[in-house]
Amino acid sequence: MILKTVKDAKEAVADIPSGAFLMMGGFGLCGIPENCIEALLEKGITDLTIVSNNAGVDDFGIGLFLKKRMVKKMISSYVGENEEFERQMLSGELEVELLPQGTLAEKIRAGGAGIPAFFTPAGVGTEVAKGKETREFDGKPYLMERSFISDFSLVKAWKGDTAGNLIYKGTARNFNPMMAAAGKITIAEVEELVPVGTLDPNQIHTPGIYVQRIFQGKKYEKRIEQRTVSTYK
Amino acid sequence: MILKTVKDAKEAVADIPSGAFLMMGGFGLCGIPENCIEALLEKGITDLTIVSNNAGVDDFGIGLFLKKRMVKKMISSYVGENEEFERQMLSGELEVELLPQGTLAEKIRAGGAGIPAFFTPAGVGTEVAKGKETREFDGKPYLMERSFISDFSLVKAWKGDTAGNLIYKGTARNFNPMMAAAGKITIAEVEELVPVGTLDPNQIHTPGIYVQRIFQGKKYEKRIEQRTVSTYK
Amino acid sequence: MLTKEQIAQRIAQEVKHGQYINLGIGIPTLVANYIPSELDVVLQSENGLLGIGPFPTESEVDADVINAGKQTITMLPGSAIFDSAESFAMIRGGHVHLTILGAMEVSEHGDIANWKVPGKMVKGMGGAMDLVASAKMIIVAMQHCSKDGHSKLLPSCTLPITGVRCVKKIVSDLAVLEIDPEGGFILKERAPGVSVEEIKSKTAGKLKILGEIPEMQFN
Amino acid sequence: MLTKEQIAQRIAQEVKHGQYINLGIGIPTLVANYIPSELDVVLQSENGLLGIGPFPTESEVDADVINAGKQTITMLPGSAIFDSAESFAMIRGGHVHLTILGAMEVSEHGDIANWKVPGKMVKGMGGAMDLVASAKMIIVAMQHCSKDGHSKLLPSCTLPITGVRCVKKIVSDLAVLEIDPEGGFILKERAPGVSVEEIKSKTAGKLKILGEIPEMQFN
Repeated sequence: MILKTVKDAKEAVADIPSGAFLMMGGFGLCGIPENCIEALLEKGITDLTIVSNNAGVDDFGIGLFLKKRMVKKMISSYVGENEEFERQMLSGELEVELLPQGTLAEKIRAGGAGIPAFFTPAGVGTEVAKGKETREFDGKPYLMERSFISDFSLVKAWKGDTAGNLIYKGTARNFNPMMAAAGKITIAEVEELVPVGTLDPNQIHTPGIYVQRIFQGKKYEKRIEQRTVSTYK
Repeated sequence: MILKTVKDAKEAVADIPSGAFLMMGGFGLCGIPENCIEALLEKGITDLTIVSNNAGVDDFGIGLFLKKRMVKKMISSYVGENEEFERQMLSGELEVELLPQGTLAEKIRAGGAGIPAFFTPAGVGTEVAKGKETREFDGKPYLMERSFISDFSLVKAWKGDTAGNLIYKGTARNFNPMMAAAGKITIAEVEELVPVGTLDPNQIHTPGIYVQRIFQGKKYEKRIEQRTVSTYK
Repeated sequence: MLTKEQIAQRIAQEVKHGQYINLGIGIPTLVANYIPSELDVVLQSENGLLGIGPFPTESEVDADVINAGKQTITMLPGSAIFDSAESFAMIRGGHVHLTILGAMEVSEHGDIANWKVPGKMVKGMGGAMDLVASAKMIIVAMQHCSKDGHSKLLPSCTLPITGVRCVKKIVSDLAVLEIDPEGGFILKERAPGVSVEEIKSKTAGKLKILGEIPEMQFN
Repeated sequence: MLTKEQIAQRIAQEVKHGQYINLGIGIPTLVANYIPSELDVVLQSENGLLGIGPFPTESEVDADVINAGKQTITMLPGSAIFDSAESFAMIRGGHVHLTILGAMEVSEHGDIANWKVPGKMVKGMGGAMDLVASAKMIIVAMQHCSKDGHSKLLPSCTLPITGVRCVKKIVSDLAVLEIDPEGGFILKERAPGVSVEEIKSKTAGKLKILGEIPEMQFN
């Protein structure tokens, strides 16, 4: 097997330059690469373009990048849990491209899969269709969407082995697998890094071929946005 | 959960009519729906169009359909392990559409995913490109390929639960997951049918939403095409 | 006039045995509470889960198990987890039978607007555009009128739309209506105590009234 | 002239540390036997496996674990299994670095024909068209001439092609050649005991001979 281990987040992100095109896994704050985010904050690079379904909250996740003005452009499906985001967007400091969530997911999947473009019904007749080709198949209109490939994809998994094979847990999987496949360089941080041969080949979510660097995160806060509990059962 | 259990293969395929458009999982003889094949042979329907990566061998798998002249058209990437196939093809009794294996896999995946068409570099400049639109993206030519949706998809898994969730084993996975998603009606046969709640939600390969009928196969021969062993290790 | 809970309750009557359902944020989420327990249905969460269970107890809370509204939830026996591309493959491919979502406006042709108000902060469409473009059955839960009394059932949407000719049915605080494929809101039921006249006066789009309009029934 | 084993052995010298590799059926499969053990590489099987291990012992044989040639194989520690769509996503997306496959003809522009002979039974292209359309590095293992002595390295292919301008390097029983992006076979090495003259006479396409041509080295 080809070993992908790096020491820590700092080493993993060392060569990410200002102006890079990044993908960052997660849905809300669930399944985000917390350790890579921290390491990038310390590096303090700027002018990033970031593909991420959401933009974090004011004091966690990508929200921290916004505070430090590290982001030039966000490509997301849903933002607004974040006042600094709103301020920068309304003032024009931050460029924002909003895409339907399924279109976003599929553009990333297509990028990793060597498919330059595909057709989807989502967004036909809406603002999202502006500047895009519309075409009918079997009498129904579809938009042509181009795929995304990142310079660096930062993903977070539950377990990973030193060959880069990843297993996610629960709904923390979300955008991580497609982003792992769509990165020219993919950096995976995991809660538990295990030796090759520990994970069942039949149960790998992201095959190691997609991962160039892997490390075990120092700690995971796993902040919850909407802690909702039922008191009875 | 929505329960999908049917009694056996006979009940599962009871309403498949002559002329149906079928997808059948498997790579060679690995991971094929043996029990559904047997039940369809007994029904003796004809004029089937079958999407399957291969066409079985003379006396097993889809080869048995060919012997009984049940097939009008095969859509495959690699056929030729099968003399009766060759005879029917050369005599014009059997229509054959050959597609690059990755294109075949992606046409099925796209069908299940509601994507009517996509672009691939495979086959550009070859016979496969005939009648298909060629288009450049970033200076490289691609073919536009349309997706496939079947009337019935017949897939084979290792374990399944009564809600239709499936887990495959080893390389018997192959085309089965995409075909499961691309069937208007998907019939899954499994080696072991377990109650809902037995399988780990994190480790499901095919979510039950794609499966309309499931049963435990009576027996599996699992014939091997190229038994290759090493005598030393 | 119906409360939000009653709108959810009325919509729950539309749910059929064996359906896979996606519930939007807000009133649609409440529908889950009113689905009769004898119906087997599965709720899909577009962040990657089939089989949404009840909210967790304090000790069950798992930051890695949330719904599309970012709320902590539980899974059920028979649940399945998948990634976002697979989740929207499911939605786009028509495997999710029923989508219930909120709206700011619906046109008499079934266009829906629910993601953007010009001049206000745009939060994004999330999965709504994918859902309305593909689900076989789309039911909208909404208030018939805005807070300042303007009808939200219009000849055509004034806000940027989320999807074209996709809404099949509306349950508002005043009425149940179906979209006529040829255009128009077909009045099917009145909320208890609400007159046809009131609904007429509060529907800006073309309202079609065919015969006697019954009152909604709640069990 | 090289034996099939020697062709495989020479190709194995092209393999680099850290590569993911797809080996076609025939001579390419033999390459695996000659990859130096100090190089970490991973073999991909397009039916859905990364990490092809050796053939199984009798007791290890598992009908559910085969390679793309339908042979029973084993998996290695660190292997991963996936479906056919994912397998070709990997290939099409350029994640597989090196493809080694056989050919019936190669043109001086790097076109390859290896799937169909008119008038003969067509078995299908399998994964070859996807592989040649996407791999970054494509090396062909082939006989320089057909059994009846015709060159298989041509100005342009006469057989239906599998891919256009994709082959980068050829290892035949006579020589190692690279495709010049501007057209032509650049002769890089001679098989032991084979003269440049012989290679010249057996290459129908444009042969480019730059300087002294060394003999292949085998360790």
